[in-house]
Amino acid sequence: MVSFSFDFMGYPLLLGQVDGLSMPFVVAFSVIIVPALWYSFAYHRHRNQSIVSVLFFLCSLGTVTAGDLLSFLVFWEGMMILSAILIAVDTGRRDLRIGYRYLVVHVIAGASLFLGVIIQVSSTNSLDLAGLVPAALPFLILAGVIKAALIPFHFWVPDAYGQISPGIAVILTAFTTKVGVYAIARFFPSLSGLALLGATVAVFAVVMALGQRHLRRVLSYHLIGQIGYMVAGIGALSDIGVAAASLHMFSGVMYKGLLFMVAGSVLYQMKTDDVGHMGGLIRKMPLTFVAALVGAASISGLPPFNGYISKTALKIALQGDPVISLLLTVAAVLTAMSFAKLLWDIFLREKPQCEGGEARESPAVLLIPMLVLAGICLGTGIHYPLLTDALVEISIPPIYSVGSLWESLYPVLLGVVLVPITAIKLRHLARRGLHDLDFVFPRLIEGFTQVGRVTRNTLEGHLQTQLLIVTAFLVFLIWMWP
Amino acid sequence: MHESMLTGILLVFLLVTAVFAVATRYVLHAVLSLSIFGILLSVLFVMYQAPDVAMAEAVVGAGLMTALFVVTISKTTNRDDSA
Amino acid sequence: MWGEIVDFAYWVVVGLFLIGFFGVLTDTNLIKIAIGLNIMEASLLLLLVRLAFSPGDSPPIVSEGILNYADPVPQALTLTAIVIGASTTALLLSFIIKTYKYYGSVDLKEIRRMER
Amino acid sequence: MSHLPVMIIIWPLIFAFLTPLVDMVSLRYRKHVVITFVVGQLVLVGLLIFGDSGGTTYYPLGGWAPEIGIVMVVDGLSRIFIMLIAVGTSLAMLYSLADIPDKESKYYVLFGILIAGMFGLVLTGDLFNLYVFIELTSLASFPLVAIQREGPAVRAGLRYMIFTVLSSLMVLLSIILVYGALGTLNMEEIGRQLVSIPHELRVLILALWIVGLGLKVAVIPLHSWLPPAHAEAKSPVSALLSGVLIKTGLYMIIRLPLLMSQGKDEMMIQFILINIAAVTIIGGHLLALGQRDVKRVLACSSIAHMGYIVLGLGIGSLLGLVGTLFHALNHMAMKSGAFFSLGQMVKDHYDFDSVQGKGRGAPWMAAVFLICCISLIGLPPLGGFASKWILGMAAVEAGQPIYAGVIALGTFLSGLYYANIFRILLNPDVSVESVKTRWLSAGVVGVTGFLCVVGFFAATWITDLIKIVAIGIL
Amino acid sequence: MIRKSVALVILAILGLLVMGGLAELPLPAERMSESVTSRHILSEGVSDTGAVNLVTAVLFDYRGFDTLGEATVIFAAAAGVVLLFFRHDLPTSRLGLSSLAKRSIMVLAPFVFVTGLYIVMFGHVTPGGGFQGGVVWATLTILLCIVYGTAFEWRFINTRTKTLLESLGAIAFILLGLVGIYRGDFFLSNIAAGFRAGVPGELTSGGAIPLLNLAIGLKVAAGLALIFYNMVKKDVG
Repeated sequence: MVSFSFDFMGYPLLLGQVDGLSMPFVVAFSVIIVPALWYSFAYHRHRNQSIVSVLFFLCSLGTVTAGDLLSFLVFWEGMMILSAILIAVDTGRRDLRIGYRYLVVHVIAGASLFLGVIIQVSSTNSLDLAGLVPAALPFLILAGVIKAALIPFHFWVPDAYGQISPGIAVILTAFTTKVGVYAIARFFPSLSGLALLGATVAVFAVVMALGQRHLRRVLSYHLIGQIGYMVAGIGALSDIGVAAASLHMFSGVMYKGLLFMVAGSVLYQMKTDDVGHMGGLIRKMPLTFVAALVGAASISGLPPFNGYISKTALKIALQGDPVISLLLTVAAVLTAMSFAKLLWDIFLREKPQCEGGEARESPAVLLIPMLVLAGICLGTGIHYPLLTDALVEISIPPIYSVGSLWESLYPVLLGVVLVPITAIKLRHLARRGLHDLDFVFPRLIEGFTQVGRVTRNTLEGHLQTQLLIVTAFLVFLIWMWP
Repeated sequence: MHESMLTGILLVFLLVTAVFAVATRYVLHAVLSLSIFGILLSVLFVMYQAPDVAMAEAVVGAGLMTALFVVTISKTTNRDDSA
Repeated sequence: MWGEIVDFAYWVVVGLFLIGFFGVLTDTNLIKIAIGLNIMEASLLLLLVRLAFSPGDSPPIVSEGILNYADPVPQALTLTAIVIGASTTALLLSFIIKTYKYYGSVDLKEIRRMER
Repeated sequence: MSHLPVMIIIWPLIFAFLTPLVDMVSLRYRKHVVITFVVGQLVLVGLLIFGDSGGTTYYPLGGWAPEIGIVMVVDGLSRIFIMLIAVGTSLAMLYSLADIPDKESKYYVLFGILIAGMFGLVLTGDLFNLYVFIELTSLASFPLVAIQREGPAVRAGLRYMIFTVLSSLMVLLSIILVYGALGTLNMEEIGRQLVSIPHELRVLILALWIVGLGLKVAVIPLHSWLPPAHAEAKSPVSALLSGVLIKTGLYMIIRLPLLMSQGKDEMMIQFILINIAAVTIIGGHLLALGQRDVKRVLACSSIAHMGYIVLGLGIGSLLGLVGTLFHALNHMAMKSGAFFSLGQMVKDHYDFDSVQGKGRGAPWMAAVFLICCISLIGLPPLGGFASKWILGMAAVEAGQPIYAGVIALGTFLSGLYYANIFRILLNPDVSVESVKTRWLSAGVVGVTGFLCVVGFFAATWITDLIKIVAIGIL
Repeated sequence: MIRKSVALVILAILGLLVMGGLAELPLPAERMSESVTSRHILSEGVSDTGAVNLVTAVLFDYRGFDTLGEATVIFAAAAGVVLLFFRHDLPTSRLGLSSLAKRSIMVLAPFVFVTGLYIVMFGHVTPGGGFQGGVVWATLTILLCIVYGTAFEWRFINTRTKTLLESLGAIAFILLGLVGIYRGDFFLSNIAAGFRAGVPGELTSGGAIPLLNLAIGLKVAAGLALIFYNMVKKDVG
């Protein structure tokens, strides 16, 4: 990795520092960018959009390989600006309000990181990443939690990724939240309660996913769920916890990218995102179905795929506390259930009156990146030393032993079996739709604008009232002078 | 002794004209009172041994300012009420 | 704090300053505000000239046989201040005429209502 | 003995006095006269700043000794402000060549006088001469604000004038009291003897200085003239006022109250300044959040940024002063860039409804506007971040992390309303015809964009330069 | 109504505080005795500048830069007023006052002009100077405006000559200042730059001061006349 230092106001900036923790992130980002960029360019044919996507990729690489706090902050906020531009220039959709809300959330993260870095640097007078000062910790935690979309601050993921066009979603989902996980892993892995938080996020997200009608919102919630897994991994007390989490991050990037591409092609054909109106696409789009199947299998942790590898690694890391592993198994069951339902609704179910009539197989140029990613998921699953040794050097007992095979199979079987039993309830739930606390954030922005309007009315009053305020200020100044 | 008495009287008149200029409702009366104020101030400067300043204040304060104020008043009252 | 109050003139200076300031703060007629500002400036001129004078001085025109003169420097400053005050008032008055042309009134309350 | 300090002031005056004569001949020569003036000004300023060594040089006017006549002082602090004024005014002058119709000859006269006044303010070493130049800059800027000659512009100019005349009265009263107490008008002499003035009088003088000059810098309780004035003026004028004129007020706050007070007074002044700055930052941003007019948003954000600048003074440490001066330079570049590019995108009405989608009409101008706004928010790859970084560091090192929190809150709030402006400017639903920009104004806008970027990447070099100056001052 | 009472209270407190400050001012005589500036000017004023009237000496020599700044203030005010009333010249065709007034003014006008000239030229000897004389000339033009109506005044001294006079006066001031630099001394140097001091009390004494006075007189007269004319003329715009 090119590593050079650039002096900024007396502090040396070290760029391109790859160490144990950032190696998996760098590899994951470099692997996913090729199919993602191909898919995004093929989808939109918009040259500027791809240039900004490449810049965005470079920025996220810079963040992950930043050797010191200041360049980390610079690339972090550079990523934010570029992603905002990417959403703003998104030709697929007409509404800029999404970009506005997305930017505001990340400006909060950026501002709190700025404050944390300043307190850290001025108290330790050095820019290195280790050795966090307790005073700066809360601000770094806030920035990491917002970026990684953990519980209280997760609403921007379904809001943004649920509505932007797939070409951009593929790019953004791969990098933004993963950098958040990197920040958590880098700055406060040993935070107490992190594992519990991760597990609850995993369960909460999957429950919400079950209640959604739109394909992309379901996938967004699953994205949050997977982040929950990773955070649980980081929080695990055992030494291989962080390694297992980055392993899961690597596989997560792969199959999440694949699933979003599938959603994109389905949307491309069906022009709608609502699962209720789809059905019987297996005949029209067989190859896309294969890709969807691989994706679903990987995310639920079925044996031959990379999901299984990272989930088993996580189980080993989390042997210490039974509560967390129980929660994760529940999440696994629900994930399997949700994806089984999805596959059934979209591809296998015969829905005569749905307008899937003129849907054709997605064009070759979209299929290639999907199949490449499916191949990667399968390949790294089977030849798992590629992952466990080359990437993160953790020694774990043989993956394909009978015990661990059964360990991951029974939640999936349970999930698949549950689908027909709770079919009616699920359909009712899907029709009503589970509303997340999406309303909180627009209300927040509206609140600030309201405060602004009130300040404006008070501070821009009648000319002579302002003159009176000036005189009163002068009198106050002279009077209270010690 | 007599001129410090005179300055005292002038100062009092100064205050009176200033209060009248601010208090009165009619702008024209205020402007006239302002020009008297200017002349009184100019005489006061003479009493304070500052002839140059007195001359300047007389010409500018009493002459020019009053002219400008009267012009402003004439231009800011709509034609129907004045001749 | 009060020591010996040097002369009644200082009281008049402060009085004029306050009267002018009161006019500026409370009068809604723009011309009255201009008059108030003028009175405030005049009070400062009076203070400057009063600082230059001490009893028994003669005007700062050098002539034989006179020992103590009034201080010429504050008087020069006063001259400059008078002319600056005049030009500021001239510009203020032309602004008032222009405001009348667009808002048809010289009263701050009506202008505010017009603007709404 | 170089006559540069005087020539820098005389040069704009000559331009101002000659313009009416040149216009009597014909209006065609306007472009040539202006360009020669700008080139001449930059040459003179370059010679002064980079010509001789650092240190303080004196230039006695009329040959009289400092305590008798007027003397001009050129030290590190005034060099920085001379550079700021020269760059800001040259850009605004070139921009107004394209923006202001040529028949407005008095506009250029007033512009020249305003420049001379600002240079005089920064160079003079005499207190009453400082007052004359304050009066000069104010009188020249009132009509410039009302140049559009419609209702709101004249009303804004009137409001601006009443506030500034009041501030000049306060400054004049303080100068009279200083002369009455010390008998001298030379600023260095006053700096030494100010402590000897009895307590009650000294407090009155310092308070009058803070409020009088605070009115010029538009900190919160004294700010309400700024939004209408900077919003109703034409783009070059609002860029000049927001970018440069407010900074001369800042220079005077450094030169008069801060440098002349010692011990307990200086502590008190820093306490006042730092609290006013915090209120101004938050209040300014909230004010901008509540506006319905793009230029008023930019004007209110100027108030907030003056809060940042005064915050550096309030902190009082060396790093704080470096942050203040660096942010003053940065803000000039960012704010002028924002006003210039906005002026190219939108020609007349700036309220939110009539500005919908105009950004897509001039894509390059929208790009520079984006750069300037990102720099104004304080995001990394641009200059605004660098100076906010220094201010944050200074605040925390001085043991007051709460003010670094205020800076971060400011970044968040400004992110809110600038993102909102972009949502409106790039609104895809409105069909907009593309606007042609002349090469001169495009060049000026380009330069400001470049200055924003330089602010970050050349930050190390600039801050070292400022540090040498700041050490000389404290 | 509440604003009046609140203003009264605040201004009363302000008055007390300012009075407290003023009370601590030293006596003028005591301040003058130990202030270097006024002591020097009072003792060597005449020998330094050759002018008897020390106020004019201070205004045009010791603090000549102030006067340049302040002359520019008038220039700026005039330019500002012209900018505000920027419409092509349209003099009101008012007929002016009765013929009696016109006749008497015609007799009086030359004497007012000469008085103004006297005030300007003898500024360094008797109380007076560029400013006061210039303003007297300005009031003369105002008088003509009122008595003969602006149409006459427009033809008699039209705005072009006024602008010309104003600019020439200002440039003359700067040129006199540059002579100081040309002669190797500093800007606005008077005697040191080779102007003859002459016998104090004479018209020709005081080196460049009379010339500066004349320049300022022309400038102030033209500037204020311009201001008045623009404010009076019928505003079509």
